[in-house]
Amino acid sequence: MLRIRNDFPVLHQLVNGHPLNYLDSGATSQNPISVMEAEQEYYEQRNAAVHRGAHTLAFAATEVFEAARATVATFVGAPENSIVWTSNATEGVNLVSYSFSNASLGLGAPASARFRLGAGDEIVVTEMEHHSNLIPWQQLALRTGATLRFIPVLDDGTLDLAAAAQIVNPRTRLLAVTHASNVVGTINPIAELVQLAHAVDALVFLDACQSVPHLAIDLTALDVDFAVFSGHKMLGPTGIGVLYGKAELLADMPPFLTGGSMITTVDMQTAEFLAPPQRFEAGTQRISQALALASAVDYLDHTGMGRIRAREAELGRRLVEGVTSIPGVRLLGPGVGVERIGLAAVDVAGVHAHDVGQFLDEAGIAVRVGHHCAQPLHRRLGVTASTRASTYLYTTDDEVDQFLAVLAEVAPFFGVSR
Amino acid sequence: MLRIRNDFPVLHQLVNGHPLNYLDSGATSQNPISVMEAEQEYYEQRNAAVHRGAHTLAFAATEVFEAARATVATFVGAPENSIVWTSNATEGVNLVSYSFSNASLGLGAPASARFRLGAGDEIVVTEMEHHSNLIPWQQLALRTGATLRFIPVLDDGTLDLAAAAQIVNPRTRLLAVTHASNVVGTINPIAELVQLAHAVDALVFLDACQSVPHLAIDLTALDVDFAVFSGHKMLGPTGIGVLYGKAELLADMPPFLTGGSMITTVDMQTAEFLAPPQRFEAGTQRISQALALASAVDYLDHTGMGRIRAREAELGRRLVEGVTSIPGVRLLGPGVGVERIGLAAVDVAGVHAHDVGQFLDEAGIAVRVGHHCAQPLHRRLGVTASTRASTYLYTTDDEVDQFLAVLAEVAPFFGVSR
Amino acid sequence: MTSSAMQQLYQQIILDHAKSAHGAVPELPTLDAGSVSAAGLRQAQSHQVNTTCGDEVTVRVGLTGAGTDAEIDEFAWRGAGCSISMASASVLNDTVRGTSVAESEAMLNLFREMLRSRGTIEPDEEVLGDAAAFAGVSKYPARVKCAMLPWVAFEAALLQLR
Amino acid sequence: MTSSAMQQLYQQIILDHAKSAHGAVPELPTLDAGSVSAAGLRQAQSHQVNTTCGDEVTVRVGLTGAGTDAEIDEFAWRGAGCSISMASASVLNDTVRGTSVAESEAMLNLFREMLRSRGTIEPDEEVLGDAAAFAGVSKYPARVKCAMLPWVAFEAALLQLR
Ligand SMILES: Cc1ncc(COP(=O)(O)O)c(C=O)c1O
Ligand SMILES: Cc1ncc(COP(=O)(O)O)c(C=O)c1O
Repeated sequence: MLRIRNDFPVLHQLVNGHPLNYLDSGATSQNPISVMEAEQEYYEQRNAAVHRGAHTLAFAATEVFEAARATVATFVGAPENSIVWTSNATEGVNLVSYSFSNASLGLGAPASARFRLGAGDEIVVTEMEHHSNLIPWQQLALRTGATLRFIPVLDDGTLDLAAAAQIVNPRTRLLAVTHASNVVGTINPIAELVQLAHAVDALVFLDACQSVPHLAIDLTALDVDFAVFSGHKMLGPTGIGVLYGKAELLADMPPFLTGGSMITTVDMQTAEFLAPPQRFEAGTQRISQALALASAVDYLDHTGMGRIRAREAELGRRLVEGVTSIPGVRLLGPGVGVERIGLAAVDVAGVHAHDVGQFLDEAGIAVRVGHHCAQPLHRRLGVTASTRASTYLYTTDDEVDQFLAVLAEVAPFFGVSR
Repeated sequence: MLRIRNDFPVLHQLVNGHPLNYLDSGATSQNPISVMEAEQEYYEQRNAAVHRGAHTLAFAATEVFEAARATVATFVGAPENSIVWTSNATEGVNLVSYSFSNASLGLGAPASARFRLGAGDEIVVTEMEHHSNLIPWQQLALRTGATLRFIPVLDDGTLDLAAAAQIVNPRTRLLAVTHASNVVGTINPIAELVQLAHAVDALVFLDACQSVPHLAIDLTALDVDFAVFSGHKMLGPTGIGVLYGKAELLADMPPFLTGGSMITTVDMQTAEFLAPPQRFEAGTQRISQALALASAVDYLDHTGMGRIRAREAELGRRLVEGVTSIPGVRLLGPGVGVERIGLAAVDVAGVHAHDVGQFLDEAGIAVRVGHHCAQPLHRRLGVTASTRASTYLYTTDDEVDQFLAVLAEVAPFFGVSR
Repeated sequence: MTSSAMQQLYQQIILDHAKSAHGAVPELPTLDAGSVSAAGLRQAQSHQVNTTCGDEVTVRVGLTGAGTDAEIDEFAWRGAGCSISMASASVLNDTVRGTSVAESEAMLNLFREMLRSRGTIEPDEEVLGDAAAFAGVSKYPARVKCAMLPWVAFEAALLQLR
Repeated sequence: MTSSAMQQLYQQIILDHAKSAHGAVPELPTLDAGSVSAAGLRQAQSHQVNTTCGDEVTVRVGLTGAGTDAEIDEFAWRGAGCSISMASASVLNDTVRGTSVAESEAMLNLFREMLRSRGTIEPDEEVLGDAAAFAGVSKYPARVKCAMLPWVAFEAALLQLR
């Protein structure tokens, strides 16, 4: 643990006179030195445009850029040509949403017709989605005339699977669902949902933002059709994300962003496009960010995703046991005994989340307060905002314990007695 | 000059046994140490999610992120709320193209109706555009039924302004044009084109990729409606670009990418969106890249854009005089006497550009060969590919001279006699 | 643990206002432009959101008379948010209800100045009343927005009645 | 300046082939699947592009007979590109025209192996003929694609006739 913590310089600072207790890795994680060095090394040694240049530097840059793709692909059990770089997970969702719109307009090769949506077609999401895996589908429905339906959340914060079996039906074209919730921390039964969707020939779009950083994932085995995740949540830099798509699907999809480096032949009126993944990577790419993400993946691999998952389950348990034993603190989502990633969101009765966060911050504890980009889920659970502590491989037991101790002081300070 | 070169570690390496002579800054520029340090400092000190967190680190990150926007805005003479972060210039073009599509579908606030396009409307581009400022407009035309027209290029590689005055007409809704050409190196008469377009109430979209890094730019004074440029061409990192849009236009435009951090209220079926620029910045942003770009801007500012422009004009002259005096070498675009940015693209009679590039690379000279993402312009000038040398503030006279000397050996080596 | 900094930020006056907020109403239906109340007051209303945390406040004002001499004879607000923003709305109610537009704008400027001072302005309690309790907020730049939220809504509502 | 490395890459044989390319034709209109030539040959054609530099080659083959014994009795190509890719197409013409599918595929494998060897495979000139001149290319990984381009097109065309 000490070894790990030494790799993260940002953790060694004082905030308001207290050692930083960073419990906001669910929002964004910290970078180890090796990741920063990978990026700097690139700019010091071989920075050049990729897939465009023929000189020595450009060739070297292209090689490491594609090697980074291979590293990330292997990490999630995917073939290289199924990995598309994006700026963040959000852009990956939009990519598929807009590509389907374009197909619906009749753009792309004839094979793109399979992605056409229109009145009568249904897109299914869940009530626990992050806005990034919800609004792009709302917009796709608006653009195409398809209907958006959703799988409701039960009182305990888990998906209503009985309802899901009714809601997914032969009109369903796509089911978009998160792997692990960024609010209630639970891991959804993806295999079961994939079976439901594939039984009616619907595609499955997985939001893997909170799973890829924390669990060992094999996207091929999961058999989802698409998945997205973000580099900045898995020890990587900002500005890079990944869209996974089954190669045979990507091959038939019309492009989303268009411009340089994704074409074969262009004249003034028309353009022909490259095969995936280049078809979806317009303009100069996030080269140094891709290398840095590959370096982050190496770090995770080296630490061991099995070990990370076990460690985080332990931290999650400690959090849940702790918060549920504080009077007046309500845990969102299922309690002790249900496996979760290392995060917990709570409501402190009578104290607004922003005030809770301020109180914790004063003690050097960084947590997220608000709706965590999941307004519908908060509404469903009867709160407008919550306070979320989220851990990662560098989080210590002591940090969790300090959080719990300070959280227990919140209600007394704000004069809430129960 | 020595001081400047010492700031760029990448320049101090051997390629094929020769000191690297990097003449490919038109594709991507190199980063000074200060830019790399700005990024590393962020990850070591205050990495956190912006516009989402309330804790100390998150607030500090948000402050530096918005300060970076202000720095870049000032650099191009624009108000802060007119600056939207993108991944690269290409994405900025697509942002406007898709936002207009969405407006054409009736999405967005009622005020977005002013951006609706349909049959009978015309979009005008030029024959010298980079694919990134061409294909997104082709696609917009395809999506909306509008017609794409173009201003032709004359034999000398400049725009046919007489034709432009005919082509821009009351049906024109948008004129997309590059400020400086990445192939022929000329600076287009933007003021004149803006006048033409605004006289018929058409919007002007400026591709400033090759101008913002090399000239002092005041977008407000230029009076263009939109502009894009890329960080990696102006001493910044990959993965960050800028869209400028007049604030009153952005305010009326529907969003492009949707998801987290760009909304006010979300329920399962609908979402309401924030004001610009946040409306157009979905998901976790390129935070460290924005800071690094601001640091690059500081470097440019400190060096002085006037000085850079003068220096590059000098290098451009040296290049043009040099290449035009080599037998069998044809310069694309206007010759000596016409102001240009510091680049020159040439055709060596009888030798394919790829072979020219290889020959130069063997001597440590990095140039770009191919169509430079401008197939229509190359076709117009009667070549399929060319060899481009492009300079920046760190380029020396000696480097230009070495390039010229080796270029002169190309035809003899390949046995082309004239 | 509960440092004196926390106690300076969350002064008892603030916690009290947050707990029993003055002038808060459960509903404020949207208002058409140019509305006039049954009592003949010229009314306007503004809704403001703090996008970082989702806090929101709607403020309604009703004026008698015109210009900067007009009197604020109606004031009501509703909102959801942290104790700073809710207390600030309550204090705003106490501060501006019954004053003239000119007086209330003067108060708003004083309040804003104090909050932006990063702790350098010592508030005059004589002038600011309970609003002086927000001086501690100025040392927390991230919370200045919270305290300003209702005042910004108030300012925007007044602007509509210019 | 013109190092020996350059001379190894651009061997005279390559420059000569590039200058007077064998088997090149000015036009190759697209071919329908299952085309048969006037002379009764089963024809196929493939167009390949090197996306880094824009080089392109189209290769057409016509076979007599079936299976791997079938003979390559028609061979034609057109293209635009660097001297490596153009010379390679010319050498391909000389190498496979008139051979059996099995023989040509064996050559293709040898050629590919040599190019991928990063300079470690010493080519057998007896077997490879002029194609051996491309051994120098294997030390330039960025150019391997250029040399392979026509061969890949050839391979793809044959595949259609399986
Ligand atoms: C004139 C011009 N426009 C657009 C672009 C595209 O920039 P980017 O690839 O960074 O999006 C470039 C550079 O490649 C360019 O030179
Ligand atoms: C479950 C989930 N989905 C999507 C996202 C969006 O990721 P990004 O903002 O990196 O695009 C996040 C994180 O904010 C998340 O936690």
